[in-house]
Amino acid sequence: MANMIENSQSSLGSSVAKFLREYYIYFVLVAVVVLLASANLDRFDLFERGNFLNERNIINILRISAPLLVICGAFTLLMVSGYIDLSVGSAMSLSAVVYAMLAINGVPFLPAFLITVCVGVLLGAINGFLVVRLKITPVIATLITLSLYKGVALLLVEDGVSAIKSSALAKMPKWFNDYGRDGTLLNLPAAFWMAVAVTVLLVIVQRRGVLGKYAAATGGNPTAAKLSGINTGRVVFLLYVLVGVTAALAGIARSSFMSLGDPLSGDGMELTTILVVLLGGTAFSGGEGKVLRSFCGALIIMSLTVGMLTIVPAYYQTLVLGAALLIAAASNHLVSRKGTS
Amino acid sequence: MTSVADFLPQKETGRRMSDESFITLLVVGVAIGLFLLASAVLPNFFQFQNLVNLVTNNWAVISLGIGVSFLLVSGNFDLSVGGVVALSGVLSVYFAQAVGGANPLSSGLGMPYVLAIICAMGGALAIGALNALFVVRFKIPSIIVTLGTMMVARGVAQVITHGSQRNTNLPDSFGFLGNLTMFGTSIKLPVVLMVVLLLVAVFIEKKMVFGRVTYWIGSNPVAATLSGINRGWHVTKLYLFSAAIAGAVGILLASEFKSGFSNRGLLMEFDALVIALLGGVAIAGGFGSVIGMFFGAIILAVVTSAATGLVLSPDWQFILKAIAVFLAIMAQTWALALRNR
Amino acid sequence: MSVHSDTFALELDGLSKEYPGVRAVDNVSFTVEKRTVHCLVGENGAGKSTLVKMLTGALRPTSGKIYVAGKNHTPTSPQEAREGGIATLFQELHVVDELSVIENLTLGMEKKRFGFFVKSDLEDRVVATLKAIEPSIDPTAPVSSLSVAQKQIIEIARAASSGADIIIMDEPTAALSEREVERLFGVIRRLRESDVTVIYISHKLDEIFELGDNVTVLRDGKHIVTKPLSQVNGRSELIELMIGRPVFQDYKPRTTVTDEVVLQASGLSNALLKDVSFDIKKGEIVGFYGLVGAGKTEIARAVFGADKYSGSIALNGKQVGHSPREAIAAGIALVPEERRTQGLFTSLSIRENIPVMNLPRMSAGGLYRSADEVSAAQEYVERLRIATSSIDKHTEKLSGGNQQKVVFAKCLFSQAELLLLDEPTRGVDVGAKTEIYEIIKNLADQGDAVAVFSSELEEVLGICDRIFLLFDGVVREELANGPNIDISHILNVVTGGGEAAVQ
Amino acid sequence: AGNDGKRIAFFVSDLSNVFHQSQAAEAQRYAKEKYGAEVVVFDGQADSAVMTQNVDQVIAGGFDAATLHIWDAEAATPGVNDALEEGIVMTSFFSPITDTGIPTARSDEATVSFEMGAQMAKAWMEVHPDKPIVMVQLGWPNHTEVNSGRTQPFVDGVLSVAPNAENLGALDSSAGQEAAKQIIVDLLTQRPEVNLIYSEASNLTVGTMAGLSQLGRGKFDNGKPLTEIVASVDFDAVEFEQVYDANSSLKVSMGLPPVETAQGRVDLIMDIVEGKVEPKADTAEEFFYKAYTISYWSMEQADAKAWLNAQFGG
Ligand SMILES: Nc1ncnc2c1ncn2[C@@H]1O[C@H](COP(=O)(O)OP(=O)(O)OP(=O)(O)O)[C@@H](O)[C@H]1O
Ligand SMILES: Nc1ncnc2c1ncn2[C@@H]1O[C@H](COP(=O)(O)OP(=O)(O)OP(=O)(O)O)[C@@H](O)[C@H]1O
Ligand SMILES: [Mg+2]
Ligand SMILES: [Mg+2]
Repeated sequence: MANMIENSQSSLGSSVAKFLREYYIYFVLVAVVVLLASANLDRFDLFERGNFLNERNIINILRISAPLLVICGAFTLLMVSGYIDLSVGSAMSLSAVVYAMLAINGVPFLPAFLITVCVGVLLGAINGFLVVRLKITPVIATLITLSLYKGVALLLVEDGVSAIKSSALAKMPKWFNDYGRDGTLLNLPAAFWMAVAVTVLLVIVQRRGVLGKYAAATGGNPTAAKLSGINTGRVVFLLYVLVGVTAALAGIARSSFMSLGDPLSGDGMELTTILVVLLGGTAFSGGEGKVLRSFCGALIIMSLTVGMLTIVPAYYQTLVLGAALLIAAASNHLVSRKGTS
Repeated sequence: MTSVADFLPQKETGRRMSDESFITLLVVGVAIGLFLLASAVLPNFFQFQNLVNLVTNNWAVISLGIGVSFLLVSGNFDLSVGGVVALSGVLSVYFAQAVGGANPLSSGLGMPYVLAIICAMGGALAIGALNALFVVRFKIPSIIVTLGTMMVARGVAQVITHGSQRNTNLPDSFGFLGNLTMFGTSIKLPVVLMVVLLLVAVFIEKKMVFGRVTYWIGSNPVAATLSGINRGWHVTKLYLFSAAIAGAVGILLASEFKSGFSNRGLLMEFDALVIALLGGVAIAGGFGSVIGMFFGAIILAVVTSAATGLVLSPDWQFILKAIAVFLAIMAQTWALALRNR
Repeated sequence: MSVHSDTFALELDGLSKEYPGVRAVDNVSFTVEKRTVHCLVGENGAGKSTLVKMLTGALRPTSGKIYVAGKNHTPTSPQEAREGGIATLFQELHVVDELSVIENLTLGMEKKRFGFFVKSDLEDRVVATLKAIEPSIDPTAPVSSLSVAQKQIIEIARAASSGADIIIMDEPTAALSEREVERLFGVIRRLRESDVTVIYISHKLDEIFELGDNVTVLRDGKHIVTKPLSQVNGRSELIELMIGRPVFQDYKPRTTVTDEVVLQASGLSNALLKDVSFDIKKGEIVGFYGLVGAGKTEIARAVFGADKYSGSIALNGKQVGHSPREAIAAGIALVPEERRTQGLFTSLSIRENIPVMNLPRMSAGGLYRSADEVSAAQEYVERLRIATSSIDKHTEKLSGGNQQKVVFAKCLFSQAELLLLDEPTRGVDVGAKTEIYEIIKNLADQGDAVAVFSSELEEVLGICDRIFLLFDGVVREELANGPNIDISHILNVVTGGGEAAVQ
Repeated sequence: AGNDGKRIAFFVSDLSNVFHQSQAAEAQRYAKEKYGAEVVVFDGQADSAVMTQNVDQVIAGGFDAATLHIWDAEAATPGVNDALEEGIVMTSFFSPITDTGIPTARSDEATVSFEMGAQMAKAWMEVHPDKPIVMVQLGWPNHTEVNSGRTQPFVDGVLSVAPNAENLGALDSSAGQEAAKQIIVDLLTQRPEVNLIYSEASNLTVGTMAGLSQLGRGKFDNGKPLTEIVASVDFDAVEFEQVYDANSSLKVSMGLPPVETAQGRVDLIMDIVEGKVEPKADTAEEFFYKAYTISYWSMEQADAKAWLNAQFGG
């Protein structure tokens, strides 16, 4: 009965901690939005053009967030399984270039889209192969492919030109830009809704899906997972492919938003993604993490970067984001430790 | 097999080269092999000057690699070094710049150079202390913490330089340290310092209790604590050590180019990580050596140097680097597997 | 090729496993009859776990064949073994702390369609099994909040409810208390009635006799004998088979106990302990006995400064600081409860493991003396008779018992005057046990003080001069050991009864 | 909305570049002083995606006018059109946003690059007619604007004087000073014959010269080339010393005038506001902002000094 008492005592404290740990990220998001909305109030009214809460501004933010939003979910699952993919940025760039090449050479939307997704599958599979089959440390393996994919992306674009784009010879078709820019539902482009769809799917996968639970098991205790008859290799491989696919979707979103295929457009994406996933409270050690929280983390980062543009000079961004990450991590971990100790 | 007799002969025969020395030797072999290969393929590659360049071109990242390797061995990341390089460099300039320049970026605090350096080091160590505080006290995963402090450090540098650089209104003494050539050769002070630092590090790692403790902590933190090792304090020292190196590197680079550039050392933290892993340091901790890291750096240097000699376009440079790293890593895993089969 | 009748649940034919330096399993052949409890015994390093790992596909045999119900069975992964109808409970803990109890119980056995889980009776089944062994565990609790013992129970429940025809248990009771062992045996017997064959590995010979139908003895990787336990006459024969020499371990009153107090602990209290006070005398061996969660480990860790506590601890009259470092400096050493996670540096060699608790002895002015390290390692490998091909062997490659000896060597090297031993012989075979007991006695005879924290009554009664009985974080009673000590009274007290006995 | 005076969004491709840094600063000063307007600087962070995103912020951010600096025109086109619909004054700097028809302040970098190339080739052949010209460029090989404004015309300039000069090509130095230095050291160790170097940004030139000096090169013999001649971009106070030092091999640099440019960009906006210039035309109106050839051979030191003071102050 000692245990009963002990459990009941801790459960009271930990339930509070659990609540905070579960929802703090949403509070942070609200706080950030309120802060940014009130920052310019001396000059603009709440929903007027120029204020953060202006419809146009919100649309812009969500629109340009699409690539990050579509990646971060799958990336979270991968990190939950204890692995990481530093090549997402390059994979995104390469997909963007491929997609643009297809489009500018007259391939219609759907085939171009599907082919690019297949490319994503391939890129993810290569990562999976290096990590699972050849047993290369994930960090190294994906740094290799980071370099490789980037190289190929640059190779596809002729020298002396920065991107695949309309020129005297060939013009980008109109639909190319629409997917990433033109409002469909609620004035938001298809690319954004794609991100939402992917996230919803992944949330379900994490709640009820085999991949969700097995990812947690693999990240939490690989040997245990193996000995329970889980093919952790396949789990990890699938997750890499999943990330590859979302990277391709991100590439499509980015290239259609800019109506060109830029072989550098994904640079630094890996860091941003890691940033938002960690901000969402995913443990790097694996085992813990929630897709939806990362989604929120992404919104926070994008709101900050865009929202601050008109408030402080751009060169404050890095500092603010870094501080945000540290504070989030600190509060999150302090809370969760109170819960368990 | 449990009879005492079995052990008597093994006093002599039982010793076996550790996997560590084995890997290190292998990395050295790969590095030399690559150099010879490049020499065979490229006309002017095989010359002493070129060999020297491999080291002189990489003194900065190798120096950073020392701190990073020690931390990796202890089971901790340090991604902050790149940011610290920028910060300390910018600070040293800002402190040394004369007051009352024409525009904000040309007027600093006008300290004497020596004082400026000391204060800049203070800034670097502050970041190291921050790392230690979050990792040791708050028990937050080092990767999150150092990613955050990296951004904070670079962020501060960017704020001080308005996202650009400070390079005017500097005392003549400023360029002294970074450009001081030694022993009548073209080799500069920073390179010599790097070599000295490397030797000291090897000594600490192999011959001193401090080095041993680092391995114990990395191999099993809990057991280390229960064996009476003061883990927190040791890791704290490691972070300060790493930050100090990064600080010195930043100051020397700033001196060499007579400018404090907020984007200096961008992604250097990853280069440092890569050369360490390439040199056989285990990302899980408890395994690896500084010598390995050094030759890991040489491997990359050979590739870069060859690519430059061939005037390769970026795309092929990236692809070549990917292939080289891949082969180097495969050689390791494969050889180790062969050995412990 | 011979015909393999399916009257046998399992048949091994010339099975071997080689590691560089060792033949862990050496041409082993025997058969296991259906619906029996087949016990597997042998010294540390005899090859039991290795054998199990091959049966379950965790390891690939170097040579030899395995037949399950007459059919050739060569699993390349635990998965295949499971599909082949073999479930296993491995020697080391294998639970996922990040998942809940129920998620752990069902892990890998869920019903799924299109990559999503579908409801099935599985949950109810596993929960039922769990309740049968340990009702107090909440299925929805996160596993990270459970104790070692409770985690072990989770694993047992999982194996038992896997619906396999053959269930292998490698030292399942190592961390369990009598109470839980009894419940476990109930479950095993029920399994046997429902046509399941159980292969049972343990160093606790009483369990073997209580539970087993047949027994197979391994020694140094070789098969010694397989026969019905009814034909084995008593522990002594079994032990002789295992190690080829008899062992006796019954308590003889020791003469070296002084009455000068070394350790004085008073009023220790924390999450689990309630006002615990006791003293340990020079040259004395005291025992702390209680069920799981009674507070043994807690006391050990408190004295060692590894856990927070209120109250005072004094060594030779001097207060001891609240950290392992200060404790070691003061002359206290601890052999922790879980060797792999708390005691060993598994990625390092035996040589590198031994010196860590006494750096001053290994270094001068920060300089490390590697030569001394080698000689020290060789000395202790001999002294504790650690079975290894080289002092440079990574400790993860040692068998359970030999790993324990290495941890022991670490502590002895620290030259402490008070040794705290938490479950010192958990998963250690009889041969090694007696050796360890000898070592303990010698230490005491040389004037050191030793505290043994154990959930094995036999062990406590075997070597301790004084015994503290614990229940629910309280020291219920203190007894002097002796020939006519009342065992039933002890069991009564540690299970919460015997209020009268409390002063 | 309680403030008079216009809000101007002032785009620069990369604030870490000295030239852009100072033109941004000047724009803020000048606009406030002359028009009481507030200038907000948008840093493109050398990232095409960021630049494109920022275009949309012109509308959302409640600006009255913007002068863009975009690398990929077509990416910005939709955003610009939206802004025009909102009645925002849009202008472009550096590269025209075709199919929007907004006025553009263009550079004539190409002319300067060409001239520098020609001058260097000439200077080299005078002293070393025997040594054939081997040239290399350090910069952004895959960057459309850099390629068309600097790399290519420079090569043409050299070839116009020395038709059979060898061009090794452009090397990627986007990583900055350290990269430039490493490249110079490695390249010139293996290709010592290189003698015309175009380092396409001032901070790269710092690395280039450091690398040269490490190899014991980078010198002139009072006005006479010894081992190589170096050209740079973004002439500034630091480069002034070297260009007019008869013993340094850095001899020419493209002078981009921050003050002139900043004022020109702000004025153009105001001209539109005051109706002097059409907000948009079928074929975009182009206004050339000048880039100067600061050259040891073709510009007096005093003039250079004066130019420096005018453009950078002190
Ligand atoms: N990975 C390995 N590499 C080399 N040798 C090994 C490895 N694993 C086990 N061994 C050796 O194989 C032998 C048998 O080990 P095993 O764990 O099967 O013994 P065991 O009977 O389970 O002992 P215990 O009862 O202590 O668990 C031991 O001598 C051990 O040193
Ligand atoms: N039934 C239980 N319920 C909750 N926590 C428990 C339980 N049993 C043990 N623990 C925790 O696990 C740790 C180890 O148990 P503890 O040391 O108290 O008991 P013990 O007598 O050492 O048992 P053992 O060492 O055999 O596990 C302690 O921190 C204790 O709080
Ligand atoms: Mg075993
Ligand atoms: Mg215990």
